[in-house]
Amino acid sequence: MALLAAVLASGCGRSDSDGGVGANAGGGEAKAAPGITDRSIKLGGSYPFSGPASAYASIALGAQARFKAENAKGGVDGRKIEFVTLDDAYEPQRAITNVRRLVEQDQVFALFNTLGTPNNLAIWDYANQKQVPHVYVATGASAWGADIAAHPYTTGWQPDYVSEATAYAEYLKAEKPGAKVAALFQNDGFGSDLLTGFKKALEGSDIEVIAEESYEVTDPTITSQMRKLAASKADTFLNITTPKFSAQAIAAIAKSDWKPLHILNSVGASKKLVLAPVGLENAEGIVSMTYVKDPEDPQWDSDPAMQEYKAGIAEHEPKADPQDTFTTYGWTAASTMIEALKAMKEPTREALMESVRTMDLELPMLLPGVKVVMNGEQDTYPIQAVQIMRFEDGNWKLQGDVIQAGGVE
Amino acid sequence: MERFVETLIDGIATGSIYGALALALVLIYRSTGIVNFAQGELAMFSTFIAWGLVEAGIPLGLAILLTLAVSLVGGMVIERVLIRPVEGGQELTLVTVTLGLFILVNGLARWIWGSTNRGFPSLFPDGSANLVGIGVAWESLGLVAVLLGVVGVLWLVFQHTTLGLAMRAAAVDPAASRLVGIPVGRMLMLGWGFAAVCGALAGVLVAPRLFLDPNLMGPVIIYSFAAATLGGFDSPFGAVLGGWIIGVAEALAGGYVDFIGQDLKILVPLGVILAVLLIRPQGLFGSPEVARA
Amino acid sequence: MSRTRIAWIVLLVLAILLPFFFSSYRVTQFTLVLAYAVAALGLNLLLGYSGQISLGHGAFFALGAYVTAILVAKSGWPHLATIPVAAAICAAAGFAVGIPALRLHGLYLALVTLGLAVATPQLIKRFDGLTGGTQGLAAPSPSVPGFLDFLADDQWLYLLNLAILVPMFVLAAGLVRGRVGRALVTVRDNPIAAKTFGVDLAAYKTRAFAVSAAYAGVAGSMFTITVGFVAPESFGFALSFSFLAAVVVGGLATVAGAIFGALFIEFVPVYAADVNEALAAVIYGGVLILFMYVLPTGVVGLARRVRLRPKQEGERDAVVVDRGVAGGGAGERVRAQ
Amino acid sequence: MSALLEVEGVHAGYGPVNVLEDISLEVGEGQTVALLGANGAGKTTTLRAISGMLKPRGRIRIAGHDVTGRATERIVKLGVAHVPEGRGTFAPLTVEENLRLGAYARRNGGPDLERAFTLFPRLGERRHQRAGTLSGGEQQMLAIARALMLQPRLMLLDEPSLGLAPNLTRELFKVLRQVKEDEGTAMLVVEQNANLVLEFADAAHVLETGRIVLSGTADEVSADESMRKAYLGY
Repeated sequence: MALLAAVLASGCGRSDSDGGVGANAGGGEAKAAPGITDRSIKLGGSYPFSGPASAYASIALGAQARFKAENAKGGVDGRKIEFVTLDDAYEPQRAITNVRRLVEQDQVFALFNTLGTPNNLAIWDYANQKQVPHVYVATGASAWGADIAAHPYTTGWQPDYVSEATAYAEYLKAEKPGAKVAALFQNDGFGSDLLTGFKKALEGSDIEVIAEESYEVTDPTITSQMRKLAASKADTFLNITTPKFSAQAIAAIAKSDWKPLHILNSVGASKKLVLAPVGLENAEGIVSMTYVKDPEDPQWDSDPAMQEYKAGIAEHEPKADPQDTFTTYGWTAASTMIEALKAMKEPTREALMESVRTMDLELPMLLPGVKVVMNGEQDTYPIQAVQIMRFEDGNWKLQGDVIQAGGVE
Repeated sequence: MERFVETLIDGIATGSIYGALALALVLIYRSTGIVNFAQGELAMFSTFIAWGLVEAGIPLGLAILLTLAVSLVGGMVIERVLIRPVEGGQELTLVTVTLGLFILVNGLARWIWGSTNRGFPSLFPDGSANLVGIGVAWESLGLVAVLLGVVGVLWLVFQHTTLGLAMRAAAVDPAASRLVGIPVGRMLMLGWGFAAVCGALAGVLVAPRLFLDPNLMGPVIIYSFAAATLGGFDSPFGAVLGGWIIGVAEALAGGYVDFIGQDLKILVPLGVILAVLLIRPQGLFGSPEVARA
Repeated sequence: MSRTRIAWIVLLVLAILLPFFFSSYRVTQFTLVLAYAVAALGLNLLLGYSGQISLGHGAFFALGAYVTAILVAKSGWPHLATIPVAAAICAAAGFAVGIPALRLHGLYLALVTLGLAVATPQLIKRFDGLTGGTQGLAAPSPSVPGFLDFLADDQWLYLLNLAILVPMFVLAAGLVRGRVGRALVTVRDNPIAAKTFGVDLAAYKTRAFAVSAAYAGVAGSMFTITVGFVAPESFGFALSFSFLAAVVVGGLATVAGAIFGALFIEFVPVYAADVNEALAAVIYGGVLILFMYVLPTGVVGLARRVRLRPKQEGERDAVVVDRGVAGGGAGERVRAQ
Repeated sequence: MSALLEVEGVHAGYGPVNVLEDISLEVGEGQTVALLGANGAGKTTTLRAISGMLKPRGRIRIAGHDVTGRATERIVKLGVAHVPEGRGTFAPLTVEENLRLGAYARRNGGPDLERAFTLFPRLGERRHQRAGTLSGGEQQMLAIARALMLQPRLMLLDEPSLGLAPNLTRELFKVLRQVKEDEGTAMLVVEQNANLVLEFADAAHVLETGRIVLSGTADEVSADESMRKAYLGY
């Protein structure tokens, strides 16, 4: 008991308390923040390396390869980037312990590209209390715009699902007025964001959603959903699914008499992961959207950025598949991070946030015309421009111009 | 009416997927007395092997036969190496080992083949047969036919061969089995081997529809457990019928009862099982538990 | 004082001191361990003492977690006040599940309860008005009270959870040693004899289910207090399997085993990922299997075997536990003794 | 010519607990030997050691083969049928299936079900019934009938009369006597009912806390003063 009293009397007995993150950084002094020295920058990420969502692990590999490639060129202003990634199995509680560990033990300078909507919602309060940058989160949820005042350290990266949905709605208004839409959506934050965004963007038009069916990621098949949607006789099918279910849905349509205009969300639009397994002939005419260059599109074969990407993956993360669009995603997000780090005026977390929030640049792996733009404090969505594409003759073909989807405000 | 019949057929097609893996569960339960939570993952792993062989240019039929052979040996090796050390211990120790095996095999498949989605060629032709005016995919018909074939073979083996009788005995009472001269260890190995073969068959049959990734059987096995439970867990035919009942109940609920909807349709088979078990605690075709002195 | 009691007190003192010697993220992990330990204890009461199996305790855990989250986030209740509510609601739910469970045995009960675990995330999403659905629900953790302001957040949450855990363990220890515990063991080992001694089997079994579910519910509340955020993704059926693994790893029919089991399920996956990210699952699965070879009766089982070595009880113990588990159900493997 | 079963200096037990201390006994071809003793004396353990259910130290020979530590199923192949205490029938299997299993390790010929049904007509009436649904007496009959399916050279019988009504017990021993006479099957019988077994046995051993304290022909053992008091009750 005496020991106990002694420890309590001394206040906080542990030796490695907090590493000066909360209290010190809160002062906003210009002195160097944790995780950054003249020769190194430490970043942290939490990804599902195990468990059912582990297909997303390619994102971490893509990002890791990009950072290694940058280090091979000398790093950011002479600082080598170390990207520490931890496995959370897509469970929010593990994301929380991971992030605490990254911040407190590994003393990362910033959290980069932590993956998953629920996981990021679970950690964003902590990150913002500790004033640790929590940037370019790997989720398209619209939630990041909901409470910017309380979460100034959090930003998205990819076009949010509402922006994506808006692009599809605009496409339909232009190409198929009066369309009757049947929608299949995953029953989670991603699915409901996209579907709600889509319906909102259709308001006031003559297009309507006449049937909608949900599925769970734990469902073995979507046979019954597809049957019901086909029975609706809709002329347009909005397919809001993750790769495995995207493939099942395309296969189901190929086998049925129902031949609607098929709009497939970008998560499921990978030629390699989805279309090839079903058979490319069954994918003809599908419409989707993108904002990055497709590694399988021959038009980019001689593009220097694409060549650099493929060489970078082969050299630095040979286990990653360059054709996997998640790898491309990770690589491109990491490129954005590198630009943000380069633009920092001083090595502090505040300076990083400022650089992130005032960014306006084109990245070579993004489609021409798609820019990373942040308009200061009230903006949390860096990429909001997308381009519609259509699957023709065995390849995605970009359609029309880049659409500036306003996103949610 | 046509839509009703279609829904019914969908239900049977989906139920056959559940039934296929349920057969493997029933098989291992009958021949080793355990519930193998890793059965689905072993089936997934076998399917990846078949996929690898097909990718290597081996014709599908031969690739499947090779896979079944590899699975037989693999199942036996797993029993000998991983299960034998805890054989005869507490029931839950064994269950926990199969949970560990579940995690391990799934992780191994992700490590070897990654988590990406793959197409798997079908044994059956595309297109559908016309049954009383309604198109039924050849694939579904093929799956049903294979399932019934497997049920028949299992019935013959278990009920009408000495080997099958000895396997059942070894599962029921290992000590007494040894006393009549049954090499119990070998029977258990065979049980794992046969179940792995059955699972591999389920895997290659359902992969064309579900697409192949390490999560191939994760969602299926829950329904397969339900199917096996409904059928009585030691009856192969019960497992298949259980699969159909669940598939149809689910399809009807998802298709017709809007209040339940697609998200809660899983509760329907659960309700059916509960109702059946409350009336017949041993399932539809299970043997009643006989108290031992 | 008995040696066991001294051991428990030393353990408690160590547990109180623990947050002062570990970094904040470790303390957070230990805080989760406390929650898992209470859940594992609840499951062990059911499994180890009344011989009924449940693969659905994740559902009760989720229910408790959401009761706390909803009352805190939507009605502004103080966190601690929600715990009795969570316990009561989960006890009622457990009682309700316990009634049909009377008719089901072994394997069949396991699989029906598994269904409960599988349906949990969907049910959470369906009642999204209340639960926040797929977006989850934030219920910020309680902040450090003024008079304890020398504690950091994580230390405070840890000690708060410890303060919840201790009475739960004391209560459980009392339960299993007292009349109720003896009745439960009789129900497990020899239901027919129990009946002839006038033990009301049905009443004990359903009550065991209710108590066990209440423990899981309290554990869920502790989880919400710790994490401050609930989402359907936290309550998949893998959670129920983890609880089962925790019980077996810790040792069936033991009170102390729950703590070892909870440590195992929280830390082994994390360490496995440290060894090799890509092979984390392979390592975790392998360790779990190896653990069963080395300690088939769990950590506490080992401790007991060591203590009982000279006597014959060791043998007997194992046999009794063996029968208790399957509960005489259809899943039971009859082994000649 | 050595005896069919030779047990020499056997020690055995469960885990760290030793039950048998230096047991030696023999059973000749066609001979019936009784093992007597109080509960816990080690009678059942002796049978288990012989049939390989326990790993003993010492030496056990059957028909000249050293079987010490050999697996049970291989010992059974030598023609040893062990009817364990509590019968060890397969409750979920039918009577007929139980009997077929009895012949599993037989070296020649298929199962001779009709013979079993002649010896035990009750079993014939119930051949398609599950063993678990039989009465205690019927299950005991089944266990013995199943052991006979092996056409064993040596039967190990553990408390065959346990829990049987007196008339059933008599019927059972009648069958055993018939088997012994017709087929010359050797038997090692553990029995509480010493009177009954001594009438029928050729030789007997008395066990006390794991040791043999008295051996002799059945008549000698019956005549022993202390034995009479302790086990025969007169």
